[in-house]
Amino acid sequence: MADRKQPSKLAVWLGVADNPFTRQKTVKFGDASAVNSGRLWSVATVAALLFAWWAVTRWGLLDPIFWPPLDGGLYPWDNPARARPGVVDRFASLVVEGYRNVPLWEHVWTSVRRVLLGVLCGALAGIPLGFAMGLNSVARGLLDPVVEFIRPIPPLALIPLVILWLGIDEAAKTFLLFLAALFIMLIAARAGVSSVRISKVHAAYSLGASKPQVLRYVILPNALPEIFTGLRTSMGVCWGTLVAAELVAADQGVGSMMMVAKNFLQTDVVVIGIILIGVIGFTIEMLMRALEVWLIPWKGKG
Amino acid sequence: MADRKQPSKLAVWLGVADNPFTRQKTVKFGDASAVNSGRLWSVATVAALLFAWWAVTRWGLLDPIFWPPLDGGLYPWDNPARARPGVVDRFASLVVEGYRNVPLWEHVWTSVRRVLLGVLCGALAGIPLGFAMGLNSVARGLLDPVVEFIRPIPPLALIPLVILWLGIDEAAKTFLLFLAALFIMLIAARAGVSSVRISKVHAAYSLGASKPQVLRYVILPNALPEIFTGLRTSMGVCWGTLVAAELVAADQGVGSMMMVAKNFLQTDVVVIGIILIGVIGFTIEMLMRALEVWLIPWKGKG
Amino acid sequence: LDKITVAYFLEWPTPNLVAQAEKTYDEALGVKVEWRAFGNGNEMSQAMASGDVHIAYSQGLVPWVVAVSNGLPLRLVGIAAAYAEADNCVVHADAGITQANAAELEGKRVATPIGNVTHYKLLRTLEHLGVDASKIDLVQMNPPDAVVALARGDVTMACAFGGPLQRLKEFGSVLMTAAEQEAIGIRVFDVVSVTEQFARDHPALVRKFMQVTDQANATYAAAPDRFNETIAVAAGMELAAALEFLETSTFPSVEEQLSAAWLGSSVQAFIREVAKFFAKHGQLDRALDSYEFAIDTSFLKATGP
Amino acid sequence: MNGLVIDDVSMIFTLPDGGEVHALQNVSLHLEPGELMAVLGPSGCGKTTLLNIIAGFLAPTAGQVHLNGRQVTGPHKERGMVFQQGALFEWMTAAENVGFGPRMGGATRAEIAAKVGHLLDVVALREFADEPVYRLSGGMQQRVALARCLANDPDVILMDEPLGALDALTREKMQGLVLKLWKDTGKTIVLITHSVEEALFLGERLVVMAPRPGRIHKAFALPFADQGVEGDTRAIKIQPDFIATREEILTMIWEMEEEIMGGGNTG
Amino acid sequence: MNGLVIDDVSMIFTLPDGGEVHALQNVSLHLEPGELMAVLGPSGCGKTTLLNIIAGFLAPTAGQVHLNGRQVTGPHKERGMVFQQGALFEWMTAAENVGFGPRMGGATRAEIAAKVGHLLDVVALREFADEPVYRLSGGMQQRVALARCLANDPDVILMDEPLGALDALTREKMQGLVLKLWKDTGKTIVLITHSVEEALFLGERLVVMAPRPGRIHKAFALPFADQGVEGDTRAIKIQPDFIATREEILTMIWEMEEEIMGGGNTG
Ligand SMILES: Nc1ncnc2c1ncn2[C@@H]1O[C@H](COP(=O)(O)OP(=O)(O)OP(=O)(O)O)[C@@H](O)[C@H]1O
Ligand SMILES: Nc1ncnc2c1ncn2[C@@H]1O[C@H](COP(=O)(O)OP(=O)(O)OP(=O)(O)O)[C@@H](O)[C@H]1O
Ligand SMILES: [Mg+2]
Ligand SMILES: [Mg+2]
Repeated sequence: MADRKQPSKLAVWLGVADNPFTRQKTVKFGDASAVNSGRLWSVATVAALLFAWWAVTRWGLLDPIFWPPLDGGLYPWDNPARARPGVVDRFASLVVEGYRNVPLWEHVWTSVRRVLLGVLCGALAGIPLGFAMGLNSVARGLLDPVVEFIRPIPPLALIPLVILWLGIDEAAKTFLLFLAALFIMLIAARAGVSSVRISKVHAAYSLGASKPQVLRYVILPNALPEIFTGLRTSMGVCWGTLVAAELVAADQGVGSMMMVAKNFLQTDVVVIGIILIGVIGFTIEMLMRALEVWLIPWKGKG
Repeated sequence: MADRKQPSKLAVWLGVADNPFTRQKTVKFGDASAVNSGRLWSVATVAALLFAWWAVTRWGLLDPIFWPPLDGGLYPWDNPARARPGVVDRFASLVVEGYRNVPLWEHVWTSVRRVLLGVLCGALAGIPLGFAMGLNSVARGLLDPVVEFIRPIPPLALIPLVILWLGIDEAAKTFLLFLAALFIMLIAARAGVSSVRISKVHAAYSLGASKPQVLRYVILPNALPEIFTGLRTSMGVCWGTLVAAELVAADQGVGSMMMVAKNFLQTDVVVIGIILIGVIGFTIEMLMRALEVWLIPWKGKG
Repeated sequence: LDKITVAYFLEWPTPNLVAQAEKTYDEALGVKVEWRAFGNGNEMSQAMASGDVHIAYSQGLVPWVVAVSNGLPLRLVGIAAAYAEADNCVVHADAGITQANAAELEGKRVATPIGNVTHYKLLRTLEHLGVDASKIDLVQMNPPDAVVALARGDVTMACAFGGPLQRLKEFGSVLMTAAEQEAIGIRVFDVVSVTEQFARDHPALVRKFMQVTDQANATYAAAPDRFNETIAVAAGMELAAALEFLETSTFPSVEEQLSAAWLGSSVQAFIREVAKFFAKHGQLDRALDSYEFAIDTSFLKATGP
Repeated sequence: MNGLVIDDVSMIFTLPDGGEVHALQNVSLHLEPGELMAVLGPSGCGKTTLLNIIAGFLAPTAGQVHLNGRQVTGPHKERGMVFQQGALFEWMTAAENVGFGPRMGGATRAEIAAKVGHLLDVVALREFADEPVYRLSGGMQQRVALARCLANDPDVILMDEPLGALDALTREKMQGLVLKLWKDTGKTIVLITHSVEEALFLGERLVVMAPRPGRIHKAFALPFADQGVEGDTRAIKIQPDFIATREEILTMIWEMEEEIMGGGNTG
Repeated sequence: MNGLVIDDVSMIFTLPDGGEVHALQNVSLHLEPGELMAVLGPSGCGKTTLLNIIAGFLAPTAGQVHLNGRQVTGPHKERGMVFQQGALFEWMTAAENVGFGPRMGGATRAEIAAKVGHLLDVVALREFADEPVYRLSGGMQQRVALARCLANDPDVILMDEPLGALDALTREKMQGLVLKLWKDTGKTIVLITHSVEEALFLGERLVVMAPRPGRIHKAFALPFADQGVEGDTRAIKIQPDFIATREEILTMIWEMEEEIMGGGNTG
């Protein structure tokens, strides 16, 4: 009990030793903050999965149609017709040669650009509308039915109509992503207005602020954390809607690439696409979290 | 200022008169709780939209391919080739005769059943896993990479693989919906564990509770509000994923109906599908909210 | 106008892919020609309705009929390809179903792209074989997905066109050969369609498009071996598979298209038949009395050799 | 009439179910400029409602409030507010919070800087000027709130349990500060508190309210506030007078509670 | 050795950045069975840490705690806790909360019902037995918390600012209840409070702690708790003795704060 030896940083990071915060606690079951990261197990999981992937193809346990081999060279099946390049080789060739004459980075950038544009449009429209709904009864009345009834409609359901209306170009894709972001941003902005502690608004008025000043200096900054959470959510949702949006007419983008590859049963490209989407989605999320800490340090401290 | 006359209930409901709560407030701009419902405007919006729908087809302002007429009888275009049954008639025929030999209610029920099943499976797997992650460092370590990396992958991106693995039967659709619900439920359950005020857990241990008892009598009920919010969210998300899931092989279900109708350019059926999806989504949301008030009256009162 | 958009299919090796790859179209038309891949002909119709796509090369006849019956302003300006062999239904090898016991399909699940030529062929075949189509569990699947479904045994029979059909044949055999189908009057061909407005505003471009296509067909016919490789790559197919398609398909010349066998009269009659058939099966709300108004052979006629 | 005049103010809240809450009934008060009035009373007796009406956030169902002859119809910078907690703008630094009023009023940067510097000195927070307020302790935050309110030089300062969230010791120190500011600035102050001691110590006048309907139960004139400025805070609190009045009021509230609300409901 | 023995306990928290906080340094205390010890001290002096160690939620970096000869290594029902607020189970009724301990211990329904009924009587909440606790007022909730703790008949009751969230009057009433329960049940009680008055009034012994490092600054033996049970609560609080001790302690803390933490940091 009197053990004052500090565990190494690595051990704490891996979650095999208690960290400074948890080590003194005797009650850990039920105290989520006292549960170690267990990152050793994460590392083990990832390693085991990679090994399994390598092993099943090495010993030909899985039909490459269902899951592509990690390394084609390791893949001496008796039926050479079914031999595949392997995900690693394929990835290299995607990076170097591209897919359907479009470099991989361009597919990625096209997709990311679409998501950013969609979220941006959604925010530009949704934030003022959400504010209006939180501040004004006419705006609330006008927008309420739209929000309540159109919101539950998944963007994918609108694809047939969107193709008819906007065609197959960027406009259609941006519109779908815009719709996905719009309601999230609108509701976030509206919640942001509602979350203002009324005493802050009262204080501002008592200090002589006018309505526009209250909006600018009190409501807006107060709503920023919610708006940011909205941005983060809509990034995630738009990233999820992207594949649907790129279904419209396959040209560029990670989603399109996967859809085309699927048609050719190029499971390896599909899997690369999935991994790419996962990694990019994860990266976006992490960036947004970092940005939030940096931009809105006062979050949750009102 | 001394006006004690009570506004009528209708006026308050419509948002044309201040309700008992807001009428005494002088500061309304910035006080979201003092903003009237403005429901008169909602009613007006809906009426205006319906009228516009009727009008554009009545006077032939919109090509029925882009938007179907409300009432085909009102649609005496010069080109009889373009006459349409009208959404109202079509809806009647869908109800009476069904679509592709399947009654409309069966399409609807199929879709709802799939969503319910997906959410159920997601909850059955996600809640224990989320609890495990909140309570145990090994579980947290094992599941963390899965949660962090697989979560950002939209279910739609998995469709090619899911068809390969699970085919086109219910299993594939349920799996997609299951995946959509799983992570939401898992994160909700985990957040539920983290949200337990540590003093409640400490109190339980001090009262002699064992670990299973703490889990059963403290952590579980305490996590219920979060779990319920998770259920509500996953219902919404699954409903959004449904159309994607029913893309896999359109046979029955509202999403399938829309996908087939799209191929025959039956915009009226597509629009009916969209409206149905909106209405059902809205209904589910309302039911869940009511259920929440009923089942978890203590929510937010800890 | 600085760019026109043409819809086409992947895994659909037509001779004009050479012209597409070598940018012959761009040169001849004097504008940038953008080729966009689609999953089925109905999606082409929708995109044309929005105005984003001007020309659909090799749109199935049925999607065209569906579009025109629904009032979409599309004009049929030529025949792209006839490919009876490249569009068919394959019964899973384990099902043991042949024409003789085709009625056993009732109650089973069959995949087809709905509202396409394939769908039409399927329904006609079933009718011929005395199978009640309404008792079949018909699911909408685009060809690539259908391959997986049949391979896994999720469907008893799968219908598809193009490259995926060849893959389907790995897992079973066709229910009825193309020759047998033609014998009962089922024709399978794709058309070249353009939007009415494009035809009206840019007749010269349409004419040149047809011209380049015709030349590409002719050049290919003269020396197929020289181009097979290019076509296979452009279509995203294995050489052997592309060859099979090319060898069994015909790409009628302008003169042939204008003859009685095609747009002279027989296509028009066939179109009415298709429309009536779908109307009878309840897929189309109504068949038009005539589709002549949507067929415009003036561009073909203006295509001098 | 100069000063703050509360004239026969009644406030009836209508509940959503149609019921009514008589939050205030015929409350009349008159504060001369420079008076400090403490308001005391059990939970739910309408203290906050009264303050909100004076501040202009609520319109009374009957009666009016006048400040220096002008009727109160809405918030105005002539009436400053200090809330219990959480009314600071956490996205601003201490200095920005203090300078908020002048900035809204269109003062120049230099004016604002001078005023803010002076006020931060008054509340002894100069060195924390550029800290975001969420990094300050509860007591420091309330000092910022005081300074922010003073920055606009209001005629009346309304305080709703301004020290309620502070721990006992910090609270005692803050009481001294409030008293000092009152003496130095000569503002009219209405101070709501739950603490009898605080009310006695700070109040020049003390109003005890009773609930259901909210009304003025008894009013006192007190001597302690005047002494507080010179002497040690604690010296006053042990005076027999102070203790006796404290007991009288405590007994009064205690009995009022038991009589009106019954024992079980309030413990 | 009988009773609660805190033997040279030190607690050093290691911060994520590698820094260390000496939350407790060589704290030794001995409570005989049935003693009531009040612990007082400025914010951050380690009061909660000490209580958590006694309760067994934290393992000290050095030293041990023994209760009736057995070393404390984790929570146990022999040591009951009453928290400031929010530790009731809001999904249960008042009766279910009170009956939680016996139920976990496997008592029969009848036993539980009898015990709960008795304890709800003790805290005068019989009629609210079937109310969900979130519908009860703050004071009633704390009475439920007291009853819940007593239901397990612990040897020691640990209270961390149990009355801190109550308003002044309710608080005063609750002090009487705590005192009465202590006398009636003869439990050993450790009570942490911020209020000097409360510490004086309730404590048989009073420990004043000082921060950085957290340590025992001074200990008093007090006479007031014994009187409280018979007489009126308020009668004691105006005794000159009471007031003098109060002043002594207040001055001590005040000075301790200024000396250790500097003026600006604590206001
Ligand atoms: N907006 C409102 N709608 C309905 N009733 C209200 C409203 N605001 C206050 N009340 C009621 O009016 C009465 C007085 O409330 P008020 O907040 O003024 O009391 P208070 O004296 O400030 O109490 P506390 O000491 O708890 O702050 C209470 O019964 C309260 O429930
Ligand atoms: N888990 C922890 N990790 C790091 N430091 C901690 C931890 N818990 C407490 N501390 C520090 O230990 C010191 C004592 O904290 P403790 O909560 O015991 O004080 P306290 O006397 O209860 O204060 P208060 O009166 O504010 O409740 C403080 O400086 C605190 O910041
Ligand atoms: Mg109040
Ligand atoms: Mg503490």
